[in-house]
Amino acid sequence: MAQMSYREAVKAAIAQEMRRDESVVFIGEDIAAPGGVFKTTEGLQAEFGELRVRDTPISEQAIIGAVAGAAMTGLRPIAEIMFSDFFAVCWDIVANQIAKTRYMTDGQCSFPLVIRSANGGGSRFGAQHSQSVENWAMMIPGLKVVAPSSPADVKGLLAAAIRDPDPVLFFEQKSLYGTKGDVPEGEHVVPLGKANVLREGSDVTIVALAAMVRHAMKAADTLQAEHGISAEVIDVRSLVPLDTTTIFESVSKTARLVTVEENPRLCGWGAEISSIVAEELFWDLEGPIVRVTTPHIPLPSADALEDAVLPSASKVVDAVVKLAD
Amino acid sequence: MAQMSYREAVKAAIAQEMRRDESVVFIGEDIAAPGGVFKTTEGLQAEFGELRVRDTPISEQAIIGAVAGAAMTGLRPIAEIMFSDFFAVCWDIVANQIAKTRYMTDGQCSFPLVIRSANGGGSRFGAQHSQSVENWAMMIPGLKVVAPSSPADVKGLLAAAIRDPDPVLFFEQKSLYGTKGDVPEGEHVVPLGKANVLREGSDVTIVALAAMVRHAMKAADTLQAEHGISAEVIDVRSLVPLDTTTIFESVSKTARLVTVEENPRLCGWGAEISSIVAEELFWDLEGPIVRVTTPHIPLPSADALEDAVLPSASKVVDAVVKLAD
Amino acid sequence: MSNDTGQLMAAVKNAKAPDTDTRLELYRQMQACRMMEQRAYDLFMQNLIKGTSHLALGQEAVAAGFGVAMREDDYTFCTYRGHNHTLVRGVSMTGILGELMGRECGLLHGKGGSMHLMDIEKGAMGSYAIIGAHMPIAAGAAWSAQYRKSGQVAVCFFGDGTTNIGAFHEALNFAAIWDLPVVYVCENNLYMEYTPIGDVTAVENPGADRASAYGLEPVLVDGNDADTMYAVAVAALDKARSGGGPSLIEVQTYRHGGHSRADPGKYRPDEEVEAWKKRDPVITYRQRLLDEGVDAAAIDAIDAEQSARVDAAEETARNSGPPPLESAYKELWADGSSSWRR
Amino acid sequence: MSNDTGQLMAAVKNAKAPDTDTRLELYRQMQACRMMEQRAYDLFMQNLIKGTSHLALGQEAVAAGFGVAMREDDYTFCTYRGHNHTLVRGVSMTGILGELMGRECGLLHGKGGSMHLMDIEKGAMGSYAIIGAHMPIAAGAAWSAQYRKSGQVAVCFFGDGTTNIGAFHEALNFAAIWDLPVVYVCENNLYMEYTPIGDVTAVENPGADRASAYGLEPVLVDGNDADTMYAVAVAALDKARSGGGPSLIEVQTYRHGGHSRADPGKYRPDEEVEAWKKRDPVITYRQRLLDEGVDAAAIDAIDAEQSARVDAAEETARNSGPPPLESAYKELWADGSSSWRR
Ligand SMILES: Cc1ncc(C[n+]2csc(CCOP(=O)(O)OP(=O)(O)O)c2C)c(N)n1
Ligand SMILES: Cc1ncc(C[n+]2csc(CCOP(=O)(O)OP(=O)(O)O)c2C)c(N)n1
Ligand SMILES: [Mg+2]
Ligand SMILES: [Mg+2]
Repeated sequence: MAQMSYREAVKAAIAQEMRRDESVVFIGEDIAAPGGVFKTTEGLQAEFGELRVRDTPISEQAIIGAVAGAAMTGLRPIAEIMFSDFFAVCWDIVANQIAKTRYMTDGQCSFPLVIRSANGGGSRFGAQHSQSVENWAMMIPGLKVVAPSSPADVKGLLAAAIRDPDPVLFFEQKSLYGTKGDVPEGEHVVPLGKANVLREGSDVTIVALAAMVRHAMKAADTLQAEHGISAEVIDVRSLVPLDTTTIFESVSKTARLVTVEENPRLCGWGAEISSIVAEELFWDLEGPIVRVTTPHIPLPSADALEDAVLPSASKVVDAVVKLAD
Repeated sequence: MAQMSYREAVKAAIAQEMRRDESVVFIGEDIAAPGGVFKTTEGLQAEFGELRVRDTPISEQAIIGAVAGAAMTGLRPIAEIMFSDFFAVCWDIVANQIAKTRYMTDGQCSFPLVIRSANGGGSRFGAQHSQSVENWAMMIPGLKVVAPSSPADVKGLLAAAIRDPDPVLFFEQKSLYGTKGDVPEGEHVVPLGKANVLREGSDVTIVALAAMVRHAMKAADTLQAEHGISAEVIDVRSLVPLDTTTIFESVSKTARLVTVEENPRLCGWGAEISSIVAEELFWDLEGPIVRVTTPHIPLPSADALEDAVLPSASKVVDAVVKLAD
Repeated sequence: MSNDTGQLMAAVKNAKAPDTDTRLELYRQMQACRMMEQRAYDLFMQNLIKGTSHLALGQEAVAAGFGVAMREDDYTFCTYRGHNHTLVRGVSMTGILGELMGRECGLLHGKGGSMHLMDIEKGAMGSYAIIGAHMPIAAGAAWSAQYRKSGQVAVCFFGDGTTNIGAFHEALNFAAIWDLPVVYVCENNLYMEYTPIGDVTAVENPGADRASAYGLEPVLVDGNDADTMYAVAVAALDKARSGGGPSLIEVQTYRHGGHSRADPGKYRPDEEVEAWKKRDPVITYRQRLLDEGVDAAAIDAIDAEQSARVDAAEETARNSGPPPLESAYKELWADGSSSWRR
Repeated sequence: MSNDTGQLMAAVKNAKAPDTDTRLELYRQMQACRMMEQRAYDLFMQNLIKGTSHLALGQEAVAAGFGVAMREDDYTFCTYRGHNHTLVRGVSMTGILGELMGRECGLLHGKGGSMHLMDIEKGAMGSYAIIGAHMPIAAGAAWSAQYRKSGQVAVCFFGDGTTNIGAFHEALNFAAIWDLPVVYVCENNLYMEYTPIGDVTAVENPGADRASAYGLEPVLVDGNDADTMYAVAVAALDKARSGGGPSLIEVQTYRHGGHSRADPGKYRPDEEVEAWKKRDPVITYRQRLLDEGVDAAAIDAIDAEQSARVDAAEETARNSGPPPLESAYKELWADGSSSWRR
């Protein structure tokens, strides 16, 4: 095991895959010579050269169009969209072209590409640089959607995403870039579509994603210590494919479900999981399904306000305690 | 009452509001001289002149940017996005600018604008001209979202949307344009945020929107006639604001909920309603919450395939019967 | 627009007429397009084609000129008005008509429809129905060819109206700075749907007058002349293949019918329609070949051959059934499924 | 780029120096910007400003030239690098610094932050943080002014890097065809973030070399010269106000610091930074005024006055508390609430 930051794991995954496969190329704004505005890609151009790691203009439609065209014709490109909020300026090519073309052509072509992006709040960047937009991606048929919570998963899931024959939107949580963790030495690949049971428990299942996972884990500690409630914590990791098997196993056991989402409330991924459980596992439930989300508002930028509105461990504790009452 | 088509009701609403308010202006592609590709706006330019009803280039970002800037500075503009799929080419201005600016500036400015768009499938137009994207809009804090099912509601809700001080995305279901119905004579305005109980029933609540409403109504007939099941049918009409009061009243009575959505499954509006009910009305439920949706796929274009995948009355009947078992 | 005619305009000016085989091939492709599109129109009228469809009757010389000039492994990217561009790559006519009719024999087995034809084996990389989107995608295919050193060129067709959308601008700048082997062909048919292009465009020639914004040569040619189209195609393909980077070519042409099935095209002055019909690319080219001494029998043979081809394609498509319903649930993912859960 | 200098370039060439009052006002505005931005930098270093911030140190002449030339009811649209453009409209400095610090006294009560300053009462119509978006929005405000016959003009500032995004293209075409009273000002500071603009742009002058694509005059002027900026602003505002339609003005300037707080700007050659610092718009203008006989005392008084103003603004902002938490749940809708349900 090596200690590595979430940020370093991004580079490690890309380097691992570029070394083994010449067809992997990587483009984006300020990702090459400058090494990325979040310093996630430093040194890649030095190692892999100017043809494989290239800076682009501020032309998100061109960037995403370019990786789409390249993926259709034999490459395995990676694109960076600097902040996930900027998916909005190239959403047509993501959601209408890349996601649909394989289906529309009944499988004539694939899009083995990855779009990485810095997602989420907590950095006081204001409403246009802080969104959690994993639900934007989840709602589009034809996109795979991954959001890791630890350096090991960044490396393993990003490697798997690059190898995947389908388009993957890979959400890196910007508030986690500085966090560290153990990452297995040598080649490391974590299959997509497998949720991770991070903590076993018997009274309630807490399902979380990305930055919310640490809140869920902390809440579970508090619940155990202060309320005698045994919480099982599941890191969903991948919204599409969604590992309903693991979630169902847990909820069948605990009979209670709480989801913790960073996205604003309406049509968040927690709503989908809630609706699946309410439909397919209803008779196993012994209480309401509770969602902890950012309220349905844009994110304010002042630190005091941003902290007040984002989900937190204590909000999760409150929700679970209320549910257990 | 006057008989009017869904298509004609669009024009009637715009004309009604343009007559009473000089600040209402209307722009879009082929909406003025040509009267719209769906013939929804014929005659408006003739009545209101070239300055109030204007054709634009194929520049959706410019169109939406223009109505945003106009709304901030004293007008009440209406824009047409020809097919709702094309929201993807201007999503930044809709979701990041229009939706967030009032909040970010703590209320310094409003966006009293309406963006109308032809939404939904059933016309064999293929995957890029058939989407139901009302959930794209619902998930963005700061947008109001309306989708009428009848000519009367088209007129009344569109008029209300034009008068509303906030940005409203108004989804016209293209498969309904040719349908006819009674519309009250004279000024007609239907408040936003009020669901419509179209049929009372006691055994199950069916919640539907836009084109799905007629499937729900037909299913309710069949359920009564063939299965002795009494279904209450609610036309949600407005996703934001969402009339949870009306839905809750119904579900408290029937104890069973089925949602019928045209959007593809994941993160559809039905998921949100399901999750709200599973959280707040759990103890009133006597069975699973069932969602009938288009599967999580793009829409195929061949008539046989498109008909097979879209929700239908018989799929709703099946879902309810299974639930009642 | 600069007065400098540059490399492509010079090539067009100096081009000799192609040899007779090439000219007959240009005629064959145009006639194939013409007859297929006319048949598509008839099938609509019989309600055998549902939904919508955008015919390119009158614009055949553009597709043919490029189709004949392109290398087999080059890439074509086109729009909803892309039946011709697809056909000239050697794609099955049965597959095209079958797709329009939503039949199992369709190129995409009914899952795409009229606006989304693709035959990737033939380099027909898809027809895109949202304005502008395919322009950066074509740049991406060209980038891939450049990276793989394959010598392939991507050709991307689009309309005059498309020059006003953001993706046009991003794609051209991107292609220019990376010297990508891509040829952008703006088919100026004077209208974006029902609106005259001049009403919504700040310059007179929507493609040519913007080339300099990307450091490119302004190119404006007669899109109804198959010889010209062939010459400009050869020059632009050569330039791209030899590392000379992208081109933006505006061609002037006209669609004989309305924008789409729903449109009778009444907003166009009669004289305008008449004038352009006199410049019908198929009829005028036929006459030119005859005038310049090409054997009438050879031309007649092409007419007969293509007429039979269309009949056969229609016949096969009519006899093909609807696609199996299971196919609606297939091929979202590379594993062949559409499952979103594990 | 055409050689024709046209109306705006002619106006700049023929402009006389403004009168002394105007020049002192230009200097005052530049000094206010300079001191405020420097203070913002210091407050960062003390961790009193969180998140990010994009300073425009070195680019003061652009904001000042327009600020002084604009009518009170004209509209300004700017970017995340918009503190100066906002300030010169007469906006409270306390409100700006308070907003950067996330305090209750902030212009937006902490809900927007450094990238989103707005003071609609002053015509400061917002700072937009996603590249390009404000360009069509500015066109919209200009359209509204045109429709209301108010005589207002919208001025929209953006960077060199912004000329490569789709919204730039759509906004300019749109403004041109409707003859909208909007002035687009491209501040070419040589870099888009850390990347030299020449590496990612197909033309040398990203704004001026593209004007002709919209039928506009190419305009390229010295953005570090307040007199020039004032002259071009007056000319473009006049043109717009009198129905002459939009302008696209490229100004050459330089930011003294990095792109944002996180960036030390090391990718820039030392000589380049040095050369541009010699052309510091505030210092050189001060010297010019002295050289041309303006009273030194008047200039010193401005320095002292602005220095006191910044101190006072900082003091007030420091003493202002965090915004009340309830405000996070307010003002999503015009009714003041953020409720999505009934
Ligand atoms: C983004 C987007 N906006 C609008 C449309 C609707 N639309 C389809 S074709 C068309 C006109 C295109 O005109 P042009 O580019 O000249 O091509 P032509 O149809 O003449 O071949 C429009 C507006 C679309 N498909 N995509
Ligand atoms: C659509 C979009 N893409 C990328 C960014 C990230 N970004 C912020 S500023 C910037 C550089 C802008 O350069 P320029 O337009 O020259 O303005 P300057 O910062 O030099 O004033 C970039 C790429 C963004 N905010 N929006
Ligand atoms: Mg056209
Ligand atoms: Mg710059």
